[in-house]
Amino acid sequence: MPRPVPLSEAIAAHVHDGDTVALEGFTHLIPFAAAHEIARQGRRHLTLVRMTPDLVYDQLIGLGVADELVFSYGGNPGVGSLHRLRDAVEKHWPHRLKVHEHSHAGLANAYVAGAARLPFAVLRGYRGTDLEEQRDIISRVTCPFTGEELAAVKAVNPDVAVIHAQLADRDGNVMLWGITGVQREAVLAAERAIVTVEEVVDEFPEHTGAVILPNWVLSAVSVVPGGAWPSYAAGYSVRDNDFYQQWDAVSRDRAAFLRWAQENGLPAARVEGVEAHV
Amino acid sequence: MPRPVPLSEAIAAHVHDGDTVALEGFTHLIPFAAAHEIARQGRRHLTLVRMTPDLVYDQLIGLGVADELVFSYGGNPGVGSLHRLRDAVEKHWPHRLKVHEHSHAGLANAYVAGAARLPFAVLRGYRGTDLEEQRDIISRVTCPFTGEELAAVKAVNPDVAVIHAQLADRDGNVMLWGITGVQREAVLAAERAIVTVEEVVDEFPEHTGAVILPNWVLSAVSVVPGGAWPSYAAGYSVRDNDFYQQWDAVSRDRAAFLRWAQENGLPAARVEGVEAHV
Amino acid sequence: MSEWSSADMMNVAAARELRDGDVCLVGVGPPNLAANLARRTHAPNCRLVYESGAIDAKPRRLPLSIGDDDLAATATAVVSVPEMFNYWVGAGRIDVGFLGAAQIDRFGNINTTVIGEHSDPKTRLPGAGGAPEIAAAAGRVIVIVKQSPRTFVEQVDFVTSVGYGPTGRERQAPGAGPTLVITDHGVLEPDPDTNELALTRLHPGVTVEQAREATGWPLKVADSIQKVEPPSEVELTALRRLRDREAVDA
Amino acid sequence: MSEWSSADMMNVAAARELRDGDVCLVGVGPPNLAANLARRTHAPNCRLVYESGAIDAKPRRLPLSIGDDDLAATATAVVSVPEMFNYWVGAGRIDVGFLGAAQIDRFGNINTTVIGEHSDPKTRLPGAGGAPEIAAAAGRVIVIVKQSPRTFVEQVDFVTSVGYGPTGRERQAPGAGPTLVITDHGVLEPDPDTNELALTRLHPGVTVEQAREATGWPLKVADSIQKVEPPSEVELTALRRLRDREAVDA
Repeated sequence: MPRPVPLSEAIAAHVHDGDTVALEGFTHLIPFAAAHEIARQGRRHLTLVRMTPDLVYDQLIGLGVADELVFSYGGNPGVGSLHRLRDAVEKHWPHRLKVHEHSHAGLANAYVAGAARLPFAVLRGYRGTDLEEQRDIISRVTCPFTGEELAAVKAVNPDVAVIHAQLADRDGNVMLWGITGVQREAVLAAERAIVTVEEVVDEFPEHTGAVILPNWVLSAVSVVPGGAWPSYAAGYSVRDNDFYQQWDAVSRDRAAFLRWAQENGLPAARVEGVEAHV
Repeated sequence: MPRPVPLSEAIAAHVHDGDTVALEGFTHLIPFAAAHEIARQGRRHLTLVRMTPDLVYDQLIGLGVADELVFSYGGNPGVGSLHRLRDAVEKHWPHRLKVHEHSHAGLANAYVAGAARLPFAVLRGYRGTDLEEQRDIISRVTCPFTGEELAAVKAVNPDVAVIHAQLADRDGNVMLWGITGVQREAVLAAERAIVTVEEVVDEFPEHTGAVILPNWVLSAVSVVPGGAWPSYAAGYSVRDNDFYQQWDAVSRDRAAFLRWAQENGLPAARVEGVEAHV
Repeated sequence: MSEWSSADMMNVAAARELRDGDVCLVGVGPPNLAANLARRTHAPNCRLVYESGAIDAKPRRLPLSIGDDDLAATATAVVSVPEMFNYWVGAGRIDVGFLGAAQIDRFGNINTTVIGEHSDPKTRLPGAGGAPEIAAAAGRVIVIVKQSPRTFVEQVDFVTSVGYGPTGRERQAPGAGPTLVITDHGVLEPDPDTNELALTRLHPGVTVEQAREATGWPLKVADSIQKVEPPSEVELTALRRLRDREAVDA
Repeated sequence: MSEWSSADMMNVAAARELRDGDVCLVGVGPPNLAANLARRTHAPNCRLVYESGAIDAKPRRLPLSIGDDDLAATATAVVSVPEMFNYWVGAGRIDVGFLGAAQIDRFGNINTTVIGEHSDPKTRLPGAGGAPEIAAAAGRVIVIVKQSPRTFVEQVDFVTSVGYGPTGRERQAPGAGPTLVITDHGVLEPDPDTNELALTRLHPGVTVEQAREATGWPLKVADSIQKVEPPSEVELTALRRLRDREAVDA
């Protein structure tokens, strides 16, 4: 039964070097503050899992936190590329990033299987695409009743899931609403789960479409108002679209990115190679 | 985009002899009024699907509406047997009832597969049970990644799903809350869907845990206040536990059951054999 | 001391097995009574999960069905039935599953489906419900069932839920299986080597001979039989209040 | 008449293809603009579904991402991402899916993954997102993409989403596939026999020769080419208001 702990304690206790870590939040409720704390604590060799890497993983990848990435759509929504992600894949800066990629349907179902502790999930999808060449994560199964061949994805079971939510109650139960993405599944698929919340309340309000996670499936809850900035928390903040647009220029340039990191107290794994890039 | 229609019209238009029909509602929101309308219109040779047949199917089976039953738990919750169901299976009165049976996990997943238009679903379950002997609906699949053998259930795709909900809005969208069971999946797995509601409102309230079904996945909405009696609609009524207890005596006795049917204007397929039973 | 029946003793003995903080999946009948009794006595923080979708239900009175509104209204979260079975039961998040039985054999295999042939049964029982997957996936399974030769049988007519398999060695499921069978006579536990159920505890006033006579196979008896403590006044008061469906503050 | 660009013409032409009442899955970029334009002009009752989970979203201004709060706040229902892909997209409930492309070949196969080798790409593109399953399951797929020899290629470097397969005969998916490819030059449609994309319509001011030059394979041209109507004042006004993100009453 987690009582709120400082974010630094939550990350120190539950995120270790080499872990597979899923920070989820589909455009909405992206746990940026927790991601920065992971970077600040100098974690290395993580396998990062996330449907939409978004700026949060562009930053972590640029800082050199990740060795591998599991994802399904790696763009800056409505703006363009994630240049740190591209630089890592195309030019191996700050180091080579191994990529495992799904479609949204595939990765969502990999979490679903993980949450159910099943080794795989079945879906209609992938047939005829080159994504099927990743046979360690995408395969086929035959329906035992109809003989139809369908896609199968390997379950994702992160060591740690990290999400941001609007509310915790005094018992440490957590509530989120609005676009809730795949957060329920990510938390239930993980061995450990950390949640940052906007605030703690005595009683949860009624919200159609809300997801409630009981305290006994959570490892730590931290109160971090604004912890989703520059993404947003419905009812608390709006998306900082300007930051998303301005990020393009920061991310494009290794030197500009390293300046941003330094200004934000985020240690970078590699600072050379700055002149050599795209 | 369905506008409310009288229940008699909805049933006449969408439930045909020989159909596979799922009336769902897990203890809560059981669509009794719609079931009685199906009986009143003299439908025959239905395959009835429902996780918990409850009184609603005990009545339909006793009236002779069903040839087959797909289910996972056939008791009168907290009271005892469903005697009309037992009489049909054990003594073939009013006629033989063919039974296909699942566990709750199995039938819930059969609906899940149906809602996703997948031919089957995978689950942890059934291993070593005699339920597996029903190979036309329960089988096994092997995980292509780990080699683990798991249970598979054939999808359920009813011709019609019928549910009761608290609210419709002016556009015919439907909202239900409280224990929502497998209703979302039943509606999405079916070719057609009929919903009875307590009332129509201008705007839906906020309810954590509510299910909303957009009008374009529904065939008909009918306003039937109290349409779940003797089960209940959270916020509108309480469960008539007395009726559930009194039903035991009615159901135990063919003559008493036929009297109940006559008093309620429900035509019975067979009225002889009354002395011969249990 | 108040009066109490052998059924009361059975329910009290079952309640005592719940530990504070356990996540417990509760079904209708005696399990419902036992779990709610535990929550009102020694295990106020045990977490009641109902297969209707209610997680951490805190019913103010004894629910009459597993779908009572009080369960949804007092639960921390209510989820759909598919989610309950896939993400909660099947995923192994249940510490304790209580099950009933119409027939049970010496290896804890349970029948709640039919007496006679499945295709043409003598007696049609309610069927599986959530039991097969609870039996497979719960951390430990506690069976609550009155003991009689009709119920404790040499061979079950139909295996609805697997205990330790036909010869006690076939269990492959993730949970530990039926670790306790609590009856109106006493408690049976699987032998650590063979998984055969043996009588390990006797309720007050019951003899080994009576337990043997109530069992349809030659019942093994543990070397040292524990005497079960009779229901306490606190337990009996709580039990009576539950039966009378008196409301309590949540 | 107001001024308009070839990109405006492309978006307007795409919007016109939505029918009133269509259930349309909307992605970022031109599809978002086209779908919202349709809803503000001839198809007020088309139903916008966003893969973030918003069903029947009625955005008051052009959403900047597919996860804008306005989508959730105005939607009839918001579902989880797994539910969106399993119960809505995969189940075939989408009438029209709009897709973009970094590369497209003559059989409508689409690459949005990499230029070069997947293991060591020259250019890393965003990846699949919802596209493969939309391409497979939507009733009809409309591709919106600017035409150039770099984009309209003899062979895509990576098949992210299947159109009609490598030789046009391999499509096995339930939906009809890419029935229209709408570009800044005109419209391409699959030949009913071979599924090879052929130019069937030209935007105002564009020649067949220009469309051929913008295509990396020998482009087939339909026997009779339709002339696309230029954007109307109504369409241009709605387009400008969307671009300026002016709010409208929902």
